[in-house]
Amino acid sequence: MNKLIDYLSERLTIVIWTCYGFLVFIMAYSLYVDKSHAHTWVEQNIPFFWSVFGFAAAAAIIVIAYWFGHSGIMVKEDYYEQDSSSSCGCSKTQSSSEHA
Amino acid sequence: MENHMAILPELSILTGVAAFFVLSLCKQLDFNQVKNTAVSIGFITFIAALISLRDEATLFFGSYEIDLYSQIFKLMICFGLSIVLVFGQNLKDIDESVRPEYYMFLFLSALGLMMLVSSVELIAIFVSLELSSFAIYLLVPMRSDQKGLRIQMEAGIKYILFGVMATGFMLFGMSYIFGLTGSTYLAEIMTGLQTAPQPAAIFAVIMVLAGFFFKLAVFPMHFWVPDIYEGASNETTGFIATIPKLGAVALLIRIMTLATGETQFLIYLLMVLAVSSMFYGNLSALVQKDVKRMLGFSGIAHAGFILLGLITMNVSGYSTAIYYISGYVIMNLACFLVLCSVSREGENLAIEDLKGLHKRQPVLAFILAVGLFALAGIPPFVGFMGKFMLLTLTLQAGAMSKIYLILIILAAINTGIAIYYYLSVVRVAYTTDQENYPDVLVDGLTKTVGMALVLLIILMGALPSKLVAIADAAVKTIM
Amino acid sequence: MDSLIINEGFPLLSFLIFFPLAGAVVMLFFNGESFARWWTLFITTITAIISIKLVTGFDLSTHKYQFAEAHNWIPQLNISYILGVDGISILLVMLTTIIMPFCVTASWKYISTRVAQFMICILIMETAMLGVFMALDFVLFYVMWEFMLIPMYMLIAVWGGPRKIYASIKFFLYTLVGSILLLVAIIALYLKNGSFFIPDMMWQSYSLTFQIYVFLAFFLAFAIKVPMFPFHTWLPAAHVEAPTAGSVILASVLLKMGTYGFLRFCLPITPDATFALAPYVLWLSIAAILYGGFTALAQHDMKKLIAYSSVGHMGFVTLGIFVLNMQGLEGAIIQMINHGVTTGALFLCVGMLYERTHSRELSVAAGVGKYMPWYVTFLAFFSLSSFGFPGTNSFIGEFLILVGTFEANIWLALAAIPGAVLAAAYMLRLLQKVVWGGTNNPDQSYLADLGFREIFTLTPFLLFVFWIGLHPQPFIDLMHTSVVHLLDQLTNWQQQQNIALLTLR
Amino acid sequence: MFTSFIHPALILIIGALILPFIRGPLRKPYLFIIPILTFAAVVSNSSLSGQFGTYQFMDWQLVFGRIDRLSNIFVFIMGLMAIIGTLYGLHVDNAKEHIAAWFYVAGSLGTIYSGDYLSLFLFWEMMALASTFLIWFRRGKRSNAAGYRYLIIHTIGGVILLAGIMLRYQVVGDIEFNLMDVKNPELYTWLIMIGFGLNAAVVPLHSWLPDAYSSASFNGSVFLCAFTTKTAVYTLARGFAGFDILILLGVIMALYGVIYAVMENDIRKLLAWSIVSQVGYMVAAVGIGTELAINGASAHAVAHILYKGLLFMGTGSVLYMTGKTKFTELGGLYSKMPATVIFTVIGCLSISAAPFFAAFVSKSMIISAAFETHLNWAAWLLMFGATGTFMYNGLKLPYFLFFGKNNCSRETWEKAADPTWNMQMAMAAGAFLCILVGSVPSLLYALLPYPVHFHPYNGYHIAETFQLLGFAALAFFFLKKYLVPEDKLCLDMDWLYRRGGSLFVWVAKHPLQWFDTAWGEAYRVVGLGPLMIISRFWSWFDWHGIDGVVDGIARCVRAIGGRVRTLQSGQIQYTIYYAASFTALLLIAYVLFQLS
Repeated sequence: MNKLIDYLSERLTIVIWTCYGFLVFIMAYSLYVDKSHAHTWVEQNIPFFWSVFGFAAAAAIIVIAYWFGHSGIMVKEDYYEQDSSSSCGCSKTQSSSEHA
Repeated sequence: MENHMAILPELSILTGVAAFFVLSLCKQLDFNQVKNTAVSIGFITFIAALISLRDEATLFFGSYEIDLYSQIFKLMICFGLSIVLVFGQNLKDIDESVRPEYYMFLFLSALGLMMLVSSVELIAIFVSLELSSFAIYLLVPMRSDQKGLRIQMEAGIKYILFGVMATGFMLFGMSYIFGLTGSTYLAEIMTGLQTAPQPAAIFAVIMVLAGFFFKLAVFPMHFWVPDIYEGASNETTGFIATIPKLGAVALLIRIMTLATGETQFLIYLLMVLAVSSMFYGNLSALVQKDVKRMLGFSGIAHAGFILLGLITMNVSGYSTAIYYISGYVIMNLACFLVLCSVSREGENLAIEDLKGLHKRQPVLAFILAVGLFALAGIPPFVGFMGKFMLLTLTLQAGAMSKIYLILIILAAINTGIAIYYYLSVVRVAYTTDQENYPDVLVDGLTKTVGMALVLLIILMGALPSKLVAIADAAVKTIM
Repeated sequence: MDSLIINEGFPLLSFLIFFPLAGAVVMLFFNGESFARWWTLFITTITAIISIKLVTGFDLSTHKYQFAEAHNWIPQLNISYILGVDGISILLVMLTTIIMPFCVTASWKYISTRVAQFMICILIMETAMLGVFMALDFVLFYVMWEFMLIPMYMLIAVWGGPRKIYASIKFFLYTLVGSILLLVAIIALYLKNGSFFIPDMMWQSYSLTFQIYVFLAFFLAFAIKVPMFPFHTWLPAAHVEAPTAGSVILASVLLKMGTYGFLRFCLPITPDATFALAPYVLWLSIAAILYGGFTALAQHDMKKLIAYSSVGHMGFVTLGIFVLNMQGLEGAIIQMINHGVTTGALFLCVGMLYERTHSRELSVAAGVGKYMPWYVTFLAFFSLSSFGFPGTNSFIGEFLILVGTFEANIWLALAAIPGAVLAAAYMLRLLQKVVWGGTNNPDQSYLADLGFREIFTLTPFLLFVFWIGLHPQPFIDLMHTSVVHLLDQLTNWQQQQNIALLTLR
Repeated sequence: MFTSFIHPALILIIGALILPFIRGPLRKPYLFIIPILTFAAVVSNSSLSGQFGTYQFMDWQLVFGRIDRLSNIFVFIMGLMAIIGTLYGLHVDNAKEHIAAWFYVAGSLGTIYSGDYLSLFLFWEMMALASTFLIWFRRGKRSNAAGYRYLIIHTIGGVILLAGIMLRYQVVGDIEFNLMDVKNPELYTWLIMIGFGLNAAVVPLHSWLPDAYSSASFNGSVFLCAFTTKTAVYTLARGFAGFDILILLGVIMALYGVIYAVMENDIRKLLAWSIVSQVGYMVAAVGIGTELAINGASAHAVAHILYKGLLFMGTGSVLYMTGKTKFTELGGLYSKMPATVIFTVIGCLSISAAPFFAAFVSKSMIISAAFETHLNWAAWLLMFGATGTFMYNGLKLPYFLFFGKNNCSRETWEKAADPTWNMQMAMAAGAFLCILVGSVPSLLYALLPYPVHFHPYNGYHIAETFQLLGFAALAFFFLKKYLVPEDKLCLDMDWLYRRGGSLFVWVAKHPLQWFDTAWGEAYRVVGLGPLMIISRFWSWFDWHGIDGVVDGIARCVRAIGGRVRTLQSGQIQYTIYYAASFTALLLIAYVLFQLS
């Protein structure tokens, strides 16, 4: 399996283009599949709806998460470590209460 | 003839007195013999008292009544006396040269008390009372002067002064009574006082009572107690603290029976006295260092309890008072037995001196603990039963009126206060381990007597009904 | 007297009371150390075994006092020697007799000095405690009630910890002063109806004010014994200083006397006062529950922690008693037993650790779990039971009590619930600390795990923890009839009062 | 096949109690046989239906075995998971861990089978406690603390639940556990719902979950991820189906979990967050409450247990082999642990609802249930979440963990390898089941509580999914530099500031941080910080306040004694003075007495 992965990673461009091809194929296919199972108007009448939705949603999530994270949460990552070591619930309060 | 056998105990003790008078005359003496004679005479008298317990007679022109009442008290007096003799046998603090005299006066005073409980005529009462008192006045200064402070002298003087004052009160009262009723016989006085003009009659009774309050150490006639207890030698204190109080109670009851008619004020007075003695005694006992002083104050408090019995002014109340005083005597004897044995040269004991007693002499520690817990009124000892009955009967006599309720609540609170100082002595005796204190050596006789006392304390506490019944019968004979 | 079922033949109760005393007397004369141990163990075990006959012979169908004995004692004051057990007292009697042998085994090594005297005290304690639970004459009750102070005082003052003097005297004074007014109340009751026979005093029509006074007198005495907030401060002192056996006896039996007193005297003798004052007592119990929880959480001395937890648990008991309904009362009685078993066991655990580390500090005990697996296993179970973990005994008790409380007053119940959380908090804190500890555990490697004797001591407690926890029915059956009777009486009484009021209008 | 009811929890408990005495070579077979037996019991029970194991407890009727289709499917999957989990931890020699795990499983089985609140509560608490031990067994300060917090929270939850139960008992008068009247809820309904919801990690009661699961031992978390939340889902489905507040909560959970999972750096925390989000789907489904929705919830629970277990096993193996759980300390491991990679990737595909993998057949049920009840907003948001799920779980996790940049330190790299045989077998089993369920949904649907008329495999659905996933992937590869940890953090911040959004950031930052940490904080300090302070105050008050008064009284009495003693000066003149004055008083009193 390692070999397979290495083999692919050597021919990265080809892999990428195949993927693009696949996506295009899917979009094309989605035009012709019967939409009887679709629930809502947008699905039926907007072409490539799910592609757009997927891309948009993913992008949105990444972006949201991104500024969300960098608006301080990421910084907070090691805050947890410090925090859970310092205000380590019981053991801290106990130790202090023993000195009390 | 057989009715002269009725005064067998008096006679035997009188012979004792005589014997020691003789002994005091001869030069070199074997003090062991003196001791043994004393102890044996004590026991003989006790047996004599036992024998003549059921006798009844009236002697000396009706001024001397031998009945259950008097005999009970005599029995107790002899009992107490012999106990004192046992634990005080090697009079540590009495100069050897005066020991015969010491014993003589001891017996003399006991004799006086015995006569006291039998006398039913004012003069007789007065004479016998003084007989016992003067003997004691002499006993107090007989203590050998160790520290050179002559505290025993001071004590003796004080005792005499106070005693004389008390006697003064009493005589005053007696003269009133004679003036009111024209008789010195209690029986006639009882009838006479009913018709007597009221304030005077009560006043007279109170005056006479005051004389005996002094003996019983009731507030405010108690001031002599701590100093005398401290000043006199341990054995003497053991005697003073117990036996005269028997006589005092006996007479107090006799006098109370005289008080008839409008007695409300008398009762209120007794209430005040009772409560104040309790509080005074207990509170000041809280802070004592010297064991004897402490016991003295506690004695004041107990006197207050006995007054509760008098307040009821009925048979069961009086009989309970008797029960209580006998219990008190026994408890106190137990404590003094321990004190006398623990103090080596008969010096006064501070509470600290009892440290680690449980190691140095377990038996004594046990006796002391029981005695103190009993005094504190913890069941199942006699102290509790006595207190309990007194409280019950008092409230009963007062028909649960508010003032009586308050009275017994105060009394009950006092038991709470008292606990503390008794407990602190037990604590010292039991919980501290003092290595540097030497062991205490006690002879077997004292130990056995002590254990006997403990047994008595427990039995009287657990099964009081018989005793109370007898006391009832006794009291009935004089009312 | 018709409320007694006189027991002809062998006087079982008297035997149970006086057999230990006799054993103590024997030890006055033979007081070799090992003899004292074995002898006391023997005596207590015999007592326990014989006491089982009480349960087997117990008639579940009647509320009357069974195995009763009645003799005159002091006819002058109409005081008599009357014993008897009913559904309320039998469980406590059994608790006492069964716990005592384990107190002896628990102090086997712990007590090394003055063993004989210690054992004498233990035996006298047993006599007094049994006497309190069996006495049906008020004087007898009071005698036993007070008498118990002496040996307990000795236990603390002689074999206690560093501050034993303070603790013991405090214990003695506090309880004695508390019960003084009880004595007065007893006398007053006697004068009202001419006998000290307890059942005769019940359900008499005393005036309300009189009842209130009597109730307050009772309350002071019993609340101090329970101990109810704010009369509880003698408890931590005494518990901390007492030797293990002393703590166990204190926690398991002595505290129950207070609640037993409430059940036996306050409710039947002064019903009106009970109805009038119950709300205050209830809120006092709530206060006790929360207060005990908080203070326990702050302790770092294990014994003190458990002592305060008892304040909380006993708060539950009083809560259950004074909601005055079936679940409440049964829960309260069950909870008395539970507390006896669980807290007793916890004190044993602490004692066993103390024998090894000679400290009760939580920090010193930190992280023994690694070296004493058996020990922490037991400790864990008892802690769980202590904060009422489902499946253990305390859960049944607290659950019943809470159900009862809900019926009485929802707010009360809601106020009581945080107590449960607090209980969990401090018990888990204890457990977590002892089992795992923090990073800075002291070196515990020198510790030896429990020996056979200790396991033998703890196992029965565990047995009861789960027995009551999983199948409480037999215990409830024992008490049921009496509780029902008590409640019926109460309700009848209330109705009568209402009728009386109506007629007055 | 026996026809009598055997409580599987009983088997586990007894097994756990015997376990310590089975040592040496017997240990492993024994470990394996007990879960098998349990599962067998479950299967045999599934042939029954009705109420079994009823027991009269005081005046309550306890039902230990309430068997119907809803309970069946849950116990079924739980039993299965017990086998896989035990297999996974088979080589762990510490008996305590297995005991705890088994008690935990027993607790959840018991909860699901119980038909009354009392026994439910009993097993509920058992579950909470046992799981705490699973956390504690990882040892170390952090785990102790986490476990302690975990237990405190669950105790509180339990107390709330108990309160609700009692309240309900007061009102309704029985303790049967059935569907509540969710249309007009009472106070007790809310209390019980909160009690259940806390275990289901309903936002905002969720913070215990990532906190605890990321600190559990490597096989502990495999158990943890399966049972607590799903049991809670069952209880909700049983008691609160159609309680519409749950829809909102569910959706919030789904999205909230996604956002945090995407940001997360700790792989097991990432999975923990994804539990929150996935359970969100089920809660939402329960809230919708139609037959399809309940089916969806159950199906998704099954699927979720399978792939989440698988994922935790994968990450667990990484943790077990390398001791690391951070992307920033791992990466590029595919060459070192190929088997793990394969299994984990299968798990990833399953969770991201790729066709022929587990979630594909279950998640879609929930979403279409939402559409069919015209809750389009919910449906869209859930779809949105689904994309996110694929984002972090289908792409981020495998990419940064196994491929992508290699951040391994040298010893990490050397330690990294495929784990022991039993762990691999367990993962293989999990992977197999994931694919099986995904490819042959009828097997799963057959178990569902209600008859199923739902066919996931139709052209449109497949196309839809492929588009979704494909373009999400596209977006991922375009924007993945925004997902890479570390790197140009500061610079980007500067960039943001330069865009003058600093104010906005400031505003956003504080509430957001607060929002994330507040609950966690709240839990951390619950019963500890303030509680300890209050406690210390009270114990101080106890000694100085109350006790001070008591001792004060005693001292005061003693002081009075000291005063009184001074009367006894021993000087006779004073004495006479006192006595005389007292007598005078008496006389006056007497006179007054006479006058009055």
